[in-house]
Amino acid sequence: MSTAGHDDGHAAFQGVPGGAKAALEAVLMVLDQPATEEELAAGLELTVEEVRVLLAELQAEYNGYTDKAPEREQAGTAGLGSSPRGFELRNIAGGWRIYSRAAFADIVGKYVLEGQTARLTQAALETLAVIAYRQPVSRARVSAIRGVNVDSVVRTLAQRGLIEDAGTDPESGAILYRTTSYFLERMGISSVAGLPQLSPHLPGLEGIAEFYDADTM
Amino acid sequence: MSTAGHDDGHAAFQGVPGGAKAALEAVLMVLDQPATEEELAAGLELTVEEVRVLLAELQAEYNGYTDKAPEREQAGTAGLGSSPRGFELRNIAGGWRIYSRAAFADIVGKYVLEGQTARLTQAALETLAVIAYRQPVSRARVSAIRGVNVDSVVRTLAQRGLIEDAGTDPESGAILYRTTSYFLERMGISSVAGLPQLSPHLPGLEGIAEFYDADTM
Amino acid sequence: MAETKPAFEVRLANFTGPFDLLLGLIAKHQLDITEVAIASVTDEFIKYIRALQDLGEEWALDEASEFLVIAATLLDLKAARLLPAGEVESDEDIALLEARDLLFARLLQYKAFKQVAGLMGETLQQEGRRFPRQVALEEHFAAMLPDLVWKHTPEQFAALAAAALEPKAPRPTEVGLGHLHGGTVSVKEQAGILGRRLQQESPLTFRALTSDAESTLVVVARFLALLELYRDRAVAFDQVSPLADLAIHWTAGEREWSEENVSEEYEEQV
Repeated sequence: MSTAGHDDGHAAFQGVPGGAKAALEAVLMVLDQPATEEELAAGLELTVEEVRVLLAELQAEYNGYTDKAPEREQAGTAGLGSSPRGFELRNIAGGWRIYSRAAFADIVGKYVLEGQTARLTQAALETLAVIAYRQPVSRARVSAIRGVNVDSVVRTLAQRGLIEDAGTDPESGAILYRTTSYFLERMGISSVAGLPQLSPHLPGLEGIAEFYDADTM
Repeated sequence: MSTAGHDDGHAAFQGVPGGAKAALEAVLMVLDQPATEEELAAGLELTVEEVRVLLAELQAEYNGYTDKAPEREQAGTAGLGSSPRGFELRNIAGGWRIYSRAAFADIVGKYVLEGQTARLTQAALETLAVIAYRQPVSRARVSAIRGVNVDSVVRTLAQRGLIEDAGTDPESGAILYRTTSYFLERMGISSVAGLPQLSPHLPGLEGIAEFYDADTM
Repeated sequence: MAETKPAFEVRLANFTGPFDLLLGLIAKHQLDITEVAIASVTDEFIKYIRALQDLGEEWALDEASEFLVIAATLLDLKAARLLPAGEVESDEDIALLEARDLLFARLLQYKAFKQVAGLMGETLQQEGRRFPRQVALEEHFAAMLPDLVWKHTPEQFAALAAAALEPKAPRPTEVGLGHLHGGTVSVKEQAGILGRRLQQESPLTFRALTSDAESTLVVVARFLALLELYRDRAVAFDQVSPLADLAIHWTAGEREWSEENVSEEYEEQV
């Protein structure tokens, strides 16, 4: 758990206080999008496994120690070491990135206008949900599920970077859409597999699939 | 020096672990532009003096404790509390901002430059073209014209010094962008008025794409 | 969500589509979606469509038509329920049962998406309380970026701008008909047949207008054709009561309408 252990053998950090962990932290400071463990490892000339351990350590530090190192617990009462920091390190959309802690949203929101996007309308949310669960999917199919034309909503979602073009359907030539990594970031999940299950919301599902497929208009 | 002391009387932090110091830290972590003590105090609803004390505490924490609280010194040998973090809090020309620690400049620099090209992507070029001919213009408008989210491309163009902030739209409050004198210099023209008139059938379009990689940054 | 509101007040603008409206009505009557008492929601559904049409132009035909399709299905189902039990023997009855199951399946599916959309909305809002660190590159790093390669003339740049600014023609919503094989039926052609027939004799019922249809496809094409005619204000619909036959009146003059009016999107054969 000692940071010093990571210093050995890596010329770039040798003798620099904080060592590999601090170096990783320094890199995290300049990211403008989530970085994968592989990217971080390559940049720092560490193994992916080493980076993973360091990331977990940083994440725990930022969240405040509560379990290990009893002597820290004592020191912690004075502030550092036990109470969480104002920011957190999260693994989202396949990469790691620093975020301000949600508890301070109201205060941070006074300073940061960017990224504070307007709420999506019900129509936009439903369209986004269908695309997220059925991707890649054409507008026609989304329309069929929602029962209304979705052209303008799809355009808005694309402009907001939540969905993108995913090529065309070989059969119909229709443009297919999928969600973006920005969507994953906004949802706080690392992949679409992290979306809540759709099936519990489908009671009496037996037989629906055949109707569904018959229903591509 | 205890963080808990800052909790009292400030509704926004009450009961939030880390209190006022963590709130300040949250703001500093996502601030793009350096903020003055007065600006920080106003948003956090603290006095300037309180903010100053907290800033000093944070700065000391980031730099690693070496002087006070002997029990931390002991704990510090295990890593946290004594060794400096990978970032530092700096006051430059009256404004505070968190930077990556100078000691790691080589590693961070290498990471930042990795994969950077001297060329603009097609997406960046098109966005620049729209801004040049529609300036001053908001990102939302450019997004609507291009049909995709342009946030990260706009950041790249600004970083490259090709576009800049041109104030806010009085109606929507959105940031407007315009091209810079560096852009004019690269274009070899003396003013925006020197840009050629738009005509849909200008020759030369065919060949332009091959200068630029289609891949995105 | 509408389901949780004690006093259910319908404001059409609140509904994002026909399924949403149906779900709202079902919730209002506290019905189990799988055993919808068709009769109790059909009339209301029709009523809302009327109100919706009264709202005028803001509803595009393709939206209204989806409402109409569902209304027609509901009406058929309601009619079927009036049949004495146990008499589901004919092909028509079986088709009705299939239509019902299809409608329920689509409704259930929509309901599931509506629910997860609600969850997604909550997640997006919660996640919106975290702000990513996204700061400009520190100056000394920005200065290290390789010099920009700039290879094009102002003319080339202008051409690029022209292309980027050119309004992109919205690709029409494709109607996936790849799964439909068999004979081709043209909506335009059917519109012409209906137009000529209605100009000779009006009103005619939909039943009469489709009595000679040799296949379901032709019935569908004529239904679509009627919607087209309706949009062009060439016909009006009249129904004495929700269960009565649908009467179609010709309202355009003799030469005011021709099948050429039928929009491009139907030119391709159904």
